[in-house]
Amino acid sequence: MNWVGHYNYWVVIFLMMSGFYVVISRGNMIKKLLGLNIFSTSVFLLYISMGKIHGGTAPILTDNPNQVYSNPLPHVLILTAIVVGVATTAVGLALVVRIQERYGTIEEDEIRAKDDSL
Amino acid sequence: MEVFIDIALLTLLCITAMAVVHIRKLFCAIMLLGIFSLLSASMFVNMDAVDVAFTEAAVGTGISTILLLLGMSLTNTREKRPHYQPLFSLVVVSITGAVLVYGTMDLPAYGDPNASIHHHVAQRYIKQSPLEVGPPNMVTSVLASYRGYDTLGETAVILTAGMALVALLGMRRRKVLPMSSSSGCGDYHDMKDHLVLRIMAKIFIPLILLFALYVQFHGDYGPGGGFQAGVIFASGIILYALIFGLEAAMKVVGYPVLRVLAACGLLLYGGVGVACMALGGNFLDYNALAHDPLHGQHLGIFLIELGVGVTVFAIMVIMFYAFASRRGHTA
Amino acid sequence: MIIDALDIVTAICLALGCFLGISGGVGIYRLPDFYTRMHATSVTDSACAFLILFGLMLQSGFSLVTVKLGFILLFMVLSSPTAAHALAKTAVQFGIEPLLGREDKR
Amino acid sequence: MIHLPVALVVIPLLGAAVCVLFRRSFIAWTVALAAAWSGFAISILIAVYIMKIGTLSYSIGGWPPPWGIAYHIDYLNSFVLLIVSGIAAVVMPYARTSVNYEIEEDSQAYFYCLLLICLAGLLGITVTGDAFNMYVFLELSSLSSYALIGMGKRRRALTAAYQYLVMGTIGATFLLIGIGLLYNLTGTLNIHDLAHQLAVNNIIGSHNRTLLTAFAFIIVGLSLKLALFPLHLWLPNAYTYAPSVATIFLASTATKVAVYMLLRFCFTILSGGFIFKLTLGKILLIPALAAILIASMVAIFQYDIKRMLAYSSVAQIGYMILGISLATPLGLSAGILHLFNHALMKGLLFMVMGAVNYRIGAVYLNDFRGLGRTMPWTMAAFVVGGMSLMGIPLTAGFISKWYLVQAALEKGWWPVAALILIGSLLAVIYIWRVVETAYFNPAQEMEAESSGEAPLSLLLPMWLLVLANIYFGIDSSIPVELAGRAATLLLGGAS
Repeated sequence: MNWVGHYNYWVVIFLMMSGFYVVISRGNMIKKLLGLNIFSTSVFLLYISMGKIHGGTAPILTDNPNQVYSNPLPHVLILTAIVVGVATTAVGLALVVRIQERYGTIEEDEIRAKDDSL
Repeated sequence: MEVFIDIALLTLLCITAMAVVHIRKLFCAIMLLGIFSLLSASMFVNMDAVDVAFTEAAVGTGISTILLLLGMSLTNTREKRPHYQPLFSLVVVSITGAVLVYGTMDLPAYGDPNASIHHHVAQRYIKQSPLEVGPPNMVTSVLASYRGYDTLGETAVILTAGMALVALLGMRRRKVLPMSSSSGCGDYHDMKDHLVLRIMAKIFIPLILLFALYVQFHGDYGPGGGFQAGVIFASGIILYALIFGLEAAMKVVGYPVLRVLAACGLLLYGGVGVACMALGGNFLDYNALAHDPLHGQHLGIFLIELGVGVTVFAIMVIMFYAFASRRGHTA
Repeated sequence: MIIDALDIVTAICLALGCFLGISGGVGIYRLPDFYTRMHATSVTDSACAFLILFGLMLQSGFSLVTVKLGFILLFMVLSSPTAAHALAKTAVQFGIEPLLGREDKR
Repeated sequence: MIHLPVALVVIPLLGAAVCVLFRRSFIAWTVALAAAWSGFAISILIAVYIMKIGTLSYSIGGWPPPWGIAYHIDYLNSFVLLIVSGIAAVVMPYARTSVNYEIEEDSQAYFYCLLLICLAGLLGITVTGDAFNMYVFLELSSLSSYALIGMGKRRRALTAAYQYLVMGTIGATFLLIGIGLLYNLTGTLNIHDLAHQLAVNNIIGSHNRTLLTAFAFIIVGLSLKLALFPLHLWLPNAYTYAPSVATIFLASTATKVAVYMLLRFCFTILSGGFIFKLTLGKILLIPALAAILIASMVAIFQYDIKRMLAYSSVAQIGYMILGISLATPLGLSAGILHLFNHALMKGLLFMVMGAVNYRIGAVYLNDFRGLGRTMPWTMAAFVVGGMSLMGIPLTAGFISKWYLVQAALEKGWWPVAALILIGSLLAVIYIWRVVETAYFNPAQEMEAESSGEAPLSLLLPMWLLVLANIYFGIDSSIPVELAGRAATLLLGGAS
């Protein structure tokens, strides 16, 4: 078991968890979206880490026939996932803006209080 | 050397993430998130994922940050309560993290060329794609041809987001609000007064649009493609809107035009797929588009990248308009 | 000989660029108010980017990469002072007062 | 004929683009109607074909499966396809009147556009044979459903949509992590190839830690999406405050498709549910039983009937997961059958809510007073739907409950069977409250114009589902046959 070889994964897991922590521990809705962003960006890092080969280059054809290329498939998957991420952020933000207009706040506990008081 | 850069970047990423967790000023947190994205883009370059880095830089650092700032300016700039249920969250997070670390125990080491991930499907993409599909950039071949259907889904996701924003926030052309011209509170309408900015924008915007076109049509040979090009083109328009005001930008590219463009991009993509079926191939089987399979692939990839670019451009600008025109709106 | 000379010049450029970059960072951290911080970063930032890019251009020789670096350089030289100018002007409009000669607030 | 599976997804997707292009409410509705009906026709054709031949594959882009994305349709998919497209086909005629009432004229075209995209996403998840493609289409359907829910009139719709967005995104990201780990182990994304590689490289047998983690993440992520008991928090609010049409459509399809994904990952990839039989079944059993009991009890105390039905949905999902966690042919087919029957009855019940909302403007318990007289057809439909929910013989709900009890008894778990019956009893209580109010309480002093039967455009689709509920309660051979075959296929391993 080569422990040193996994440091990259572990740091990425730490990043993921800090994003996840923001999502579940904060009441501010924009802050939660920031957390989601960190969470998903770190998952992207995990995927790309998997595709890396030591001594490889970017998967763009070169003249050298013996060139080692990194795995292009995770890159493609993550390109798609990035788009999904920004789309989710935008929709979430639209909801937050509407919530601010209708409730006058974006703190979850204040919103809950306003809902309960009705 | 690679490892050194790797560790340096990872350290910076950790510091930035912790700062985002702690800072309660949302403005700072959003800017730090932009830095986080930029750092992860550098990390992607270091891990040979140039296309991903390009997209992350354009989206995470560019569009996301702009949208978040706009959204924040419409709401609160400060988080009120720092902690919600810190202990419970910490426990959940630690368990999740521990499970993940446990899961990595049986993974091959980072960068191991013998890992099974590199030996099954990926080998065909690396060895055959220049012969079967054509573009030297393998990411483009996989994205547009082998997994072109995923990219269709991705384009639809973007369209969905745009339409969701329009449905939720509404899209109306408003007259200039009296407050926007008088108050000096960093409202972007004011930037018309900045002579230097205006001149610089006039120099830059054509260059940005030109660069977007380069990225669009050079995606076969280097990093880039429809998605990145769309985002860059949109950022040119957004810059215009920031400097010369929303009204002026809406006169240049109005919302109806964007709506039609967004729909047409997706229709173009789907249309290419349907055309392939009509010509006797499977859905998105570009080989059927021309007599020579390679030509067919080339044509197909060109067209669908164009479709992606157009839709992404239109939706990104629509998103910006949707938030920006919400300013001063009361429910 | 020429290559050696190029390497030396590159090294000097890069080192100087890095130094300027770091000093800008220290400046933004240590200086007291908005305008002095702006001053520290904007000036060093432009020079730092210029030096580093120039050093890299020397290394890349006469190729497409050099042209690309040249474009980046052009972009940086134009955009970075503009951004600094816009920031400063907005700050003035916003009514942020510079801390003039007040030693007590550090 | 060969291209039919692709048409299933592409027609609604391009239809959505056409909706955006024209932006007229009527055109958008026509497009949506045409897309939904053609989708239903195609699913019937596919089902007939599958019953004859067994499986149907289609490689997109002409690339053979492990390299490109391929559709792979067998009994299970075609069954779920029938559910999703069938419900869409029934909802679309209903939508016109209801949407006219609930959504502003300006946004109607976007509503239909998002509804079509949601449909395309759900169908896309169901037909595809590629794990990552499932994620993309899952996000497509989720993103559109966040917006659909957020379009509800009351302001709590916004917070409900936001809550769903956060929990849904966490779920999807967990799924993404799980798929990534699986991909790392095998180097492939195609579901059948994944199963093959895991078996060939002896990863399943060797107690691989990464595999376990991958499945832990996939199951938690999907449980968030399908609202399994402790992770169901988003569901009651989302279903309560969404526009009626969105509630009908999402309640009867979205969670079903998530259950389908769970089945695919747990049984097809882990050939025959290897790990599932050992441990996971028992792990899922507890939340399933808790869902049945606790959610049913919570439902009894709700005064907003839409919310009551939403909690009942959480309980019904418990039944499905219970059937799956038994992991026997009978239990599994009961769970799959319940997907179908639950879609029928919840679709019907939420349609009744939409109709009542159309006439009265709200669906609190008090609003139901005297409705038995003023809206006889609507309330009769509610009674049939309620009976189906309780599991009374001669309705569809009875069939799946019957199989479920049998499956539990077959395993000798009689306490579980008893709990299923108790759950049904609780359903009797909460449905009875509404029936009692509607038929035996005197009508409110109401202004004349707001009372009266719902318009025909709402009644017809509703009664179509009533007939379906009764028909499939009497002659259940078709769904039972399909569900049984799907169950044997899942337990017998891949291909």
